[in-house]
Amino acid sequence: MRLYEFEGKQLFRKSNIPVPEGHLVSSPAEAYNTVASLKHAVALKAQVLTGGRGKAGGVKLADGPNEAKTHAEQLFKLKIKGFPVERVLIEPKLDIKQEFYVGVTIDRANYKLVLIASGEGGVDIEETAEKHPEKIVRKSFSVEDELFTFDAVDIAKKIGVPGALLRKAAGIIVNLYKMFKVYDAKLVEINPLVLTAGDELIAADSRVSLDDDAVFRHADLKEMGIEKRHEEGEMTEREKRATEWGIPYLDLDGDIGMFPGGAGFGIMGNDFIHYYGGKPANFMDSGGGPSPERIAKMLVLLDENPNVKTIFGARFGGISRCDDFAKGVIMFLKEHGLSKPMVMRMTGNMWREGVRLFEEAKKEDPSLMEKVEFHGIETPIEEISKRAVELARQQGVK
Amino acid sequence: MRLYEFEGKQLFRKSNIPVPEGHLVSSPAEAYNTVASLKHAVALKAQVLTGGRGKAGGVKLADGPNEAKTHAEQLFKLKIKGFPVERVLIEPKLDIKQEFYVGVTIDRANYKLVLIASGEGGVDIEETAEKHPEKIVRKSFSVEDELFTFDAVDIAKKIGVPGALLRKAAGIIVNLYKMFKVYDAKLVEINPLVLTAGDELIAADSRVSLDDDAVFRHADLKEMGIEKRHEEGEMTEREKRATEWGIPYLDLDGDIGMFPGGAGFGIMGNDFIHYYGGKPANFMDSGGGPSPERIAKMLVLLDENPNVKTIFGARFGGISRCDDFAKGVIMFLKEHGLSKPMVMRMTGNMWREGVRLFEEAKKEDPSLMEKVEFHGIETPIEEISKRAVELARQQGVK
Amino acid sequence: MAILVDKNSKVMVQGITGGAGKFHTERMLDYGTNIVGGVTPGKGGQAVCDRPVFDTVAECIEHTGADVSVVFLPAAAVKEAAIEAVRAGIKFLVVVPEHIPIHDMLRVREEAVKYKAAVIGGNTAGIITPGEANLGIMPDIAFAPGRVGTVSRSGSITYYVADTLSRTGYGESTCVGLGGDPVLGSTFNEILWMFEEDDKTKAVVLCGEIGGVYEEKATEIIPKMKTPVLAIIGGIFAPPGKRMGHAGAIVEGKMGTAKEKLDMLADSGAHPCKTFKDIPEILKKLGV
Amino acid sequence: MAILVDKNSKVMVQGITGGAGKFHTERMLDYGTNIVGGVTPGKGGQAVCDRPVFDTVAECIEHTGADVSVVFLPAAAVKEAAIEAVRAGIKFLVVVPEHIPIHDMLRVREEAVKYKAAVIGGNTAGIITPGEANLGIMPDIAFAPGRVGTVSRSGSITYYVADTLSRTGYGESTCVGLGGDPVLGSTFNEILWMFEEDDKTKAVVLCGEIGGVYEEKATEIIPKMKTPVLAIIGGIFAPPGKRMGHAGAIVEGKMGTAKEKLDMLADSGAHPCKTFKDIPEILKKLGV
Repeated sequence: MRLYEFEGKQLFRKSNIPVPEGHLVSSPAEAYNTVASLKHAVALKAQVLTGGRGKAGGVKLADGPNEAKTHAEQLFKLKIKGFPVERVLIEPKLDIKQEFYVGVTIDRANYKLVLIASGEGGVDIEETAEKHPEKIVRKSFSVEDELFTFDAVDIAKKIGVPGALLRKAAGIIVNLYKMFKVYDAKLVEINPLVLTAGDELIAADSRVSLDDDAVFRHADLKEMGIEKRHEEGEMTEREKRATEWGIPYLDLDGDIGMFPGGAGFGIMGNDFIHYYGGKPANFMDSGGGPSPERIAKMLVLLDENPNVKTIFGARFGGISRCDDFAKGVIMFLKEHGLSKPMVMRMTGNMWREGVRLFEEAKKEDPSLMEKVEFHGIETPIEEISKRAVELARQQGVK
Repeated sequence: MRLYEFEGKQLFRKSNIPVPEGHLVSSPAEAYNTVASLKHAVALKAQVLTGGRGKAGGVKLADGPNEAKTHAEQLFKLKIKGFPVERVLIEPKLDIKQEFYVGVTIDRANYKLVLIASGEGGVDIEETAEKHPEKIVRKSFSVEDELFTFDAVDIAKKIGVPGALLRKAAGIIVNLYKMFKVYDAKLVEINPLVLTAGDELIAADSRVSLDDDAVFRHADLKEMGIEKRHEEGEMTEREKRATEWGIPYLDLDGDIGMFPGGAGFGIMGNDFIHYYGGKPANFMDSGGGPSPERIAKMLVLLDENPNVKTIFGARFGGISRCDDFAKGVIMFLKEHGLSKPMVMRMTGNMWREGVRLFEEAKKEDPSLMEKVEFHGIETPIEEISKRAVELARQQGVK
Repeated sequence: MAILVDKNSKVMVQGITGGAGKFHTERMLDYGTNIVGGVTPGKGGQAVCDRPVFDTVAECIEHTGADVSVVFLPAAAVKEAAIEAVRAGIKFLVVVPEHIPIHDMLRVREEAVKYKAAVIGGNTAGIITPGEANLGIMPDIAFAPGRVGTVSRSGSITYYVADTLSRTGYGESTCVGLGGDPVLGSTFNEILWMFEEDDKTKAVVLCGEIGGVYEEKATEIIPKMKTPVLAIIGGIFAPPGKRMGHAGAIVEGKMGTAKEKLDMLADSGAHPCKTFKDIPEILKKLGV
Repeated sequence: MAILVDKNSKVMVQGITGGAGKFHTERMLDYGTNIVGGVTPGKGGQAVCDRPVFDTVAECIEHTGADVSVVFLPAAAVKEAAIEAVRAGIKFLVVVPEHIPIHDMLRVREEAVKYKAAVIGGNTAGIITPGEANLGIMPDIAFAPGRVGTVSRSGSITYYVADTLSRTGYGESTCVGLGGDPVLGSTFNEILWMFEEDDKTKAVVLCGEIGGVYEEKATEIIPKMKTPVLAIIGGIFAPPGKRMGHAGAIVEGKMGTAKEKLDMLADSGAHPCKTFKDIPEILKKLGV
């Protein structure tokens, strides 16, 4: 889960990494008042959960409160990669002599932590890495390894930190590495780490991503207002609703409602639809072992989506049981009703019980399943995919 | 540095090791009021920095405030191995079903941490260890090793913790081990770890000794009122004075004032005096590289000690320089004067400069050195020791 | 022969007294899996499905000879459980729970390597050697004994592949779920090599997915294999995932898109498949 | 030959720009010690006594070929400095500062063992191979080249023994101060064995002291030595030290009193000495 710049800087401060004194404001008026109370030039920085802020005009400099207010008005109207700006961080304008880059992340292929540093910080660091790999210093660690000051001194020296500041820079690098471990991070970046005209080293920006699965063991995050959240991305209304219901869901621009079991086939099913000439209207994942209620809600999302012409259902019961799946589908059909055709396949754990439930429901109300084409293990999933594309076409023709 | 029971229990509480709710009192009246406000039987426990408290009558049980007051009056009059009782810890009386022992210490010979546990806690644990070593569970760790819960479960099981309490006991063991590492301890003991009639596990007593050389990195100790202190031992007035001056000093019952350089010869010099039939009046150590002021103070301690008949001085300049030593002796002779004979030997780093200083001082005031027999490297230290014994005898005869 | 588990494997269940532990122990036993006991600290002496419960893995091994373990525990408890297992001598561990903290899995991997144990998961459907042993949560309906090995990052894909291989008569030697978490106990590489060395396995199906780096890593080992490898990758039409910061881009470079994964695998000698029905067609051509 | 250091040792000083570092660098150079450089992070490029200063040990080694290091730093900085040194390839390290936290020294010892480096100290007066190299703070006046090795826990005892050996014409091959701290980088054992393997050393004087366990440990190795060992122990008439809790008593048993140490050493084959003048007398009897 990605943190806002100001949140990342809270963690920096707690980890003894120097950051500028910041003020978070939510309106142009607040920006005016804040800058009026300060005696120095400031930077106004839009707080959004995405990169590319600078290029999108999300950072402005101001000499006084009036200018700050004008800039803030613009910033609060801005959308950066679709993200609205709701808060602006005001910090003293820095007199920059040099910019460094320091980051720590996980090298999954090799099961290591990697520290990366460069004497050429800033937004072009990836280009530097590609064109001048010699300007990037990398060091790998096992997850239990300590980073010692002497190694950090070596790294600081290699990226060109001046002698008198070597110890200070090494301290920042060590503290960043410790912070990465202490907070179960996936990524921590100081970019840029600024050397000011006054020979101070200061973290001018933060980029921090934590492991959502480890937030439970960091009670102090909650105290700082940092709670478990999804990765970046602006959500549609439907996505927000799905999130509230705890269903991983993403709108796409096609017309086939995807109702899969399992994240793996959730992704591959989309490919299948494409292969047979169709376009999915969404991604969806039921999560492991969904309850009948959740299954029903998944169908509500699709049925109420006007873009969806037909629904493609696929359930291979693993940890998720076919009986629970059948219960959920029946619950949906009874309480909500299906307004478009659905083709589905169900097999796997407890499939016999699932089939029995469908048969009983049909006996009770013969019209209940009339829009559902039901298949079992005997029909390959490719056939079901093809049929969904066909059904969508037929709907389009109508 | 040893902690009081109540201090150790503060650390236990911080480390999530359950301890009884305690109240520290400094007078019988306070004891009365405290117990009056409690609705249960209590234990009153003298707080002293030594073992053998139980056998010395330092722990009393009371059912109500009057009894508590009577006991407290006795406790505050008590001296345990010479230690006066200044504070008493009042805790609920425990209904004990079983007593365990859990401790962690350092195995210096093998450079390991050792966890020790037993199903037979209490004051006789050492006897158990000797007579029934099979009743003692030991496990060694490298200083960087983690103690995992599964290992702690195994240990808890081996010492006979009942199944339903295995996880809880394992948690306590893991937390004790963590506390040992977090606070740079030399020793942590829960003895006894009590299993109550109500099936609670609780640390009924604490014994904690921290590494004085590592206290600087545990700011929270100071917040808890735990400051760097010397090991156990009641001090004489002279020892207190020495401690204030920062000089390691111990009174002995002989008559030769020992004024050595270096802790090693500080100890061995005492043996030498014994070999030649004398008895030292003290141990002393100058510490590494003492200033002339400290050297002068060391002599003041000896000269003002009425038991001292003669002073035995030995300086082999290593990190301590002979010129500083000479300056200190001359400072003492000028400002304080020597009231008894002294035999001394000086050699080592900067000895020439030291000798020059003595000669200059003598030139200035020929009487300054008249009570001092001065030797250099040419006289073996055995001769000096012998001479000191002789001088003391002569003084005794007078 | 089969890889990792067969009918002679002595299987223990860590977390056997929990809800999921009990439910799946019963299922696994129904399949014929040789479950010999389980572990729940504090519940030693009890029994689940007539199998004895112990307080520690070491005790369970001592009394039952267990050599394989399946973990059904909350994510937060997995790190210690896995370290306990490999330190006690378990040589193969199946980690079913999902949402295990990444730093924990890095540590588990380190311990497993140190103790020469194989770990699959977290978030794996498990492993099945059809007709012999089923460890985890895989639905047995899809599987039939046979001569193709499968290794996959996704449970549901595993089932579809099995379904396809069963229906077309190939069946499976062993089917391994690597798991869906971002950092896994094993990668394709280790499993591919086990299949390479397994007599019964005549071809391997590698099922990958957009994101991560394990498919790319597999291209280091495929050229060294004599056993043919078929590859199917999910997410060809999915929008590309976001890189994690500059550091992520620098460390993982261009890795991660499904298309590139499939191309790289094909370049390394694997046979690319679009949908499941390509699999039997390619196997037929290869004369498997 | 000599043990650990001789005139060919290339010595660096960690903390060379500090007060004690500078003072003793000058002294060591005066003695003829081959000091090639020093380290103080942030002061690379400066010079002390005409010797270059570097930011890291690795740089110092790269430019000077240093193989031995002497540490003059505050106690709190020793752990990292020592780990830096042994990881960078220093094979012998002299730790002069005292009051090093015990847990730090346990860690330093572990790293030293891992990297096959020898460490003496903390709180050591250092090491001297008379006429060749003097590392630390020992006063050169006491020492003369010769054929007896000395190993001691106390600086001052070292000097008296040296003084005695010089005056009686034996002199010393190498004199090693183990240090006075409770946990030390090396014990008597390692040093005794080096002396055993050194041609120049005809006898060894072991100087011990009340407290601790290193003298007792030495009785494991003395019976295996051909080189005669003389032992002198301080604190025979000192009151016994206090045990640290029950755990201390259980771990260290009856170890620690000076009398028992001397008796155990004698039982293991060492020649016990009361005062320094016993040393030359025993050496004479042994025909050294």
